[in-house]
Amino acid sequence: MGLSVEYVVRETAGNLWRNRLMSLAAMLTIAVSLALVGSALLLKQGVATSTQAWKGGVQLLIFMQPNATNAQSKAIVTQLGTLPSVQRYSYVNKAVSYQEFRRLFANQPDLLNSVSEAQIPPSYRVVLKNPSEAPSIGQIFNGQPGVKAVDYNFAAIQTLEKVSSIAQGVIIGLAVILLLSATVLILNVIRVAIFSRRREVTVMKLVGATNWFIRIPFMLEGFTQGLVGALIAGAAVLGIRALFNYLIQRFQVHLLSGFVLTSHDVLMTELVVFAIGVVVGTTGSALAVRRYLDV
Amino acid sequence: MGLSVEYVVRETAGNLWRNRLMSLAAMLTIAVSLALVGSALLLKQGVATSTQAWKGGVQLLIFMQPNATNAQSKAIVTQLGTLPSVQRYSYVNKAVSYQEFRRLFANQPDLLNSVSEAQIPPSYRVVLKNPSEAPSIGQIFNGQPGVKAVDYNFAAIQTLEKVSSIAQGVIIGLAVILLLSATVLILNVIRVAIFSRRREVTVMKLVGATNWFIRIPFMLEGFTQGLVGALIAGAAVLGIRALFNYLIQRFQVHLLSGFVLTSHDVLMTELVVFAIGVVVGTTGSALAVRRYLDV
Amino acid sequence: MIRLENVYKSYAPGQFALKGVSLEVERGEFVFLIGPSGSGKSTMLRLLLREDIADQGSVWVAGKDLSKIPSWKVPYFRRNIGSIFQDFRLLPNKSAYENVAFALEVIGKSRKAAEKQVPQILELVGLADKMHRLPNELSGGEQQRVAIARAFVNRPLILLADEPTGNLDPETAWGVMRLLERINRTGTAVVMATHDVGIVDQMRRRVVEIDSGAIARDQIRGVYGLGVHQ
Amino acid sequence: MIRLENVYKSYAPGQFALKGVSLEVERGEFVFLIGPSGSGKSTMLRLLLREDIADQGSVWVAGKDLSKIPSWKVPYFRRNIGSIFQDFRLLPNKSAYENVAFALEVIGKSRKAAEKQVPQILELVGLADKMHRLPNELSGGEQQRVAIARAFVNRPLILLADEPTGNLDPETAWGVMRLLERINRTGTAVVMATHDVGIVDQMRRRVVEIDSGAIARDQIRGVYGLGVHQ
Ligand SMILES: Nc1ncnc2c1ncn2[C@@H]1O[C@H](COP(=O)(O)OP(=O)(O)OP(=O)(O)O)[C@@H](O)[C@H]1O
Ligand SMILES: Nc1ncnc2c1ncn2[C@@H]1O[C@H](COP(=O)(O)OP(=O)(O)OP(=O)(O)O)[C@@H](O)[C@H]1O
Ligand SMILES: [Mg+2]
Ligand SMILES: [Mg+2]
Repeated sequence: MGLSVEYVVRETAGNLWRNRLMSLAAMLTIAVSLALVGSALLLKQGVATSTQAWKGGVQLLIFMQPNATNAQSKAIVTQLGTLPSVQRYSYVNKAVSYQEFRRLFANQPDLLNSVSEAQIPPSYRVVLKNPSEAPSIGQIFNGQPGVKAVDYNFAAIQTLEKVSSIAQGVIIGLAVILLLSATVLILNVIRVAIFSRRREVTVMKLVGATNWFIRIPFMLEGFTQGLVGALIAGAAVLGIRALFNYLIQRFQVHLLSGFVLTSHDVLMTELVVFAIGVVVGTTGSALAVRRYLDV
Repeated sequence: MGLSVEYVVRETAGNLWRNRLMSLAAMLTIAVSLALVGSALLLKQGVATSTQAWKGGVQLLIFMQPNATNAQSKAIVTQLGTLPSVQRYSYVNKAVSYQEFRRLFANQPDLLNSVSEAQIPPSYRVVLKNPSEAPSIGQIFNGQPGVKAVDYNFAAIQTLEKVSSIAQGVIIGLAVILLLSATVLILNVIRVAIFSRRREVTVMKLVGATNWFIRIPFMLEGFTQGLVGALIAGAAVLGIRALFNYLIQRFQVHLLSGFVLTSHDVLMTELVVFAIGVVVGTTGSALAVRRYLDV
Repeated sequence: MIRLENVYKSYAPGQFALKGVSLEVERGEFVFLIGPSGSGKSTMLRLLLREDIADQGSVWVAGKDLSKIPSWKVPYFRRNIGSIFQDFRLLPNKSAYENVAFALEVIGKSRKAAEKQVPQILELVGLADKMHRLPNELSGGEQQRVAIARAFVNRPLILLADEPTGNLDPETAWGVMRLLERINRTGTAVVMATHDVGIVDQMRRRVVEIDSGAIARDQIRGVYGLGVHQ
Repeated sequence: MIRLENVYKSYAPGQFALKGVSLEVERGEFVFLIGPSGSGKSTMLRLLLREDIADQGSVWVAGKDLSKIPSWKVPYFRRNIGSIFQDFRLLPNKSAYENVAFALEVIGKSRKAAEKQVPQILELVGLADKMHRLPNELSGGEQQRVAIARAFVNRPLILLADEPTGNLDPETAWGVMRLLERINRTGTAVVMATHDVGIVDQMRRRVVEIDSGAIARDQIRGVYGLGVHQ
């Protein structure tokens, strides 16, 4: 069908340039919406890691000394068994703790490398009948022989989780609205492009240009807008990751210390962002070509 | 110039309906961007209230008993004067504390009403040379006669403040991008409207319609889109306020307890949102009319 | 009614569409504007309608110096002038009645005034029975009659027509010409640009020929010209 | 070359733009299509270009039954047919050369092929010296010549023309007619819809008259008709 690369590139670039203001608006809207999608995904993944340890209603963590004796452990177990407020508890050995530690502190490599498996304490995870008793029960174990530390500050964690899930919902909601807007926006950019080139299209049809020859530059225009929007959003996602890391290191907040974004998470997020961008761009232009291009 | 209300309403509504998909996209983009603007403003105002007490580098708050004796106060002052880690300190009397209390707990009327000025403790605000010493200095005063409580958990507050200010920056940045997109979007909706009615426009000019007669329905179309977007965003702002209140009451987090949104704050936010919406709508359509309507 | 004095108009530097045109048209006259393609006929009509302004010289229409009326007054000026074109310029989604009524509506006439005037004028152009048809349900000649009704509904002093029969077959064209003649007889001056040799030759009205932007001939009861057929 | 057999076509239910048209045009013929406005001339040309499909009956063009070619093959079919229109349909921001070259480019011809063919064809239509002018720097007749050059650059078997002289003054129109005649002499069949009495009467070619969608007359070496001038 004689669709030379030079022709397609020239036409697409020409269309984009002619409607540069609109194209820019479309790209920016896509970029913003995809950046929101990316943030929500990163937030979800990060919070998922940081709250993993506290899933299942655990309200109390008792960390043993790495070198605690069997007798010391036994004393703890006995106490846990007899206390009426304890609903259930589980023991986490060194190996599992170490794995968890590596995941939780993946973004602090210095710390990771300075600690070996042997140094990691085993721990007990305790589920209480009444979460508000956590501090008083915590006091009982704090300072007992073999116990290194007791952590019962989980109300904040749960808040974090709840706030984060609401935030994710809101962000995704906004992003979906914006993505729909972006699709319509692209649809319209292409519609204007088709409109402003209807003379050319008439002539092309007159002299026997194939339908795809006429359509492809318009389709590619939408595709390009989606892609550029996704590229900007992709850069933004990296920026957001850096921002998270900065906040964690700068403030060393307890709540955020487990907030880890692995390269894998970031890669997946980028892929999702790109896929959506391209889909939005192509859908918008395909709709415009279908509805407004009479070939 | 004979511009009857009926004519203007009919034309504007007709235009909006003809391009309903595009109009909807424009309205939604405006709504989302203004909702972001609104959230950022609410966040700013709320955090400003909740962190007001900790401005000026205060790292330690010593609350006295409401009925502490002069001698007890004097003992504290002497200690503060001699401790080398204390850089400076200030005394806040009952009246000022009560004012502050009212502001900080404005969203908990039950609490407000149950506490009278007499019950409010005076307090000392302490600035340390080295913030990390806050806990150890705090221990010194904790439990001394006449001291009711010592609060030195400000690292989190500062994080909150910092995170909030970064969040505000990001949100406002996104909102500005989206507002620009929305302006271009409206510009384009009106452009398409002008395009699809160019026959009418030609005929109108032919038979001697005044320029404003031709322009006003298009201008009003953009204005309406801006306004509807702003209305949606206005509702969203109320929703966000409710969400904040829900979160604060549901989780009673220490960090958020001072997070107050007064009716005045909300009203100001709504006004800003409406003003921006109308400006964006009118600007977009004015640009389109200028550039694409040949009258 | 119309007076051009030494009018120049160029669209591109150095290329004049009109160069030094002077012309006077009295109340109630009927003038054919002829000349080869690109000679400047449409340009002249555009100047008379104040769609453009002359570069030099003055253009007086209906007692007004067109270079002097401020642009916001142009619409009011245009209400004194009817104009028709080769492509009719009807609104395709409005009936004949609505097309004419639209012209009244946009200049602020009441709906009631329209209800009185529109049927009258459609009667005049012979379309009383086809009032509610859409343009594409009318023949070309009938569409042009609707356009004439619209141009004439305000009883303008002047009617400008740019090749009003260009799209019509000879028989239909004659129908339109007879209507224009009738309108002319009511005292409205008609200036009509055309290529139609047959019409010009048979009507025997004043003929103004433009060539390359200048008036080449101005003849009372003229004909199209000689040596045209081959 | 062209064969219509009992062709019906309606745009709105019950209203036929063509009703029962049968017509045959041989290779190298020159046919005028005449008839009043709205009689169906343009509709017939649209069917021949496969811009529309007949409701009933069959349309054969260049050896193909047009109701049978799939829509993706239509562009390839159109490359055998040149078409020109009253409004020229040139691209205003491209020069004469570029307008013709564009037609070659969109059907996948190389730039080099264009560099060879375009000057040749512009020479043929007598525009070798105005090759690089934009359409609005050309007269109407010259613009129509560019359009003819574009239609003819692929040496089509058939040339369809819908009122190609409708916008031109008589002299310029004759220039275009002479060019079409010359193209016809190279063996290309020409079908031309027109209202121009002078041209039809002087050319004395085959005349097919349509009235209300049916063929009213088919005459070899015909004239426009009688009783037209009033
Ligand atoms: N909008 C424009 N921009 C640039 N040049 C123009 C414009 N309109 C007309 N011209 C040029 O001005 C000259 C006169 O054009 P005009 O349309 O007045 O001629 P005309 O006598 O009406 O011709 P026709 O018989 O083809 O309608 C031509 O050379 C034309 O190319
Ligand atoms: N796209 C269309 N939709 C509806 N009706 C149409 C359409 N095109 C043409 N018609 C109708 O079909 C009939 C024939 O129209 P056509 O354009 O073929 O006539 P024509 O002979 O070319 O007339 P003219 O001399 O005015 O060009 C007319 O009644 C017209 O109103
Ligand atoms: Mg003209
Ligand atoms: Mg036709």
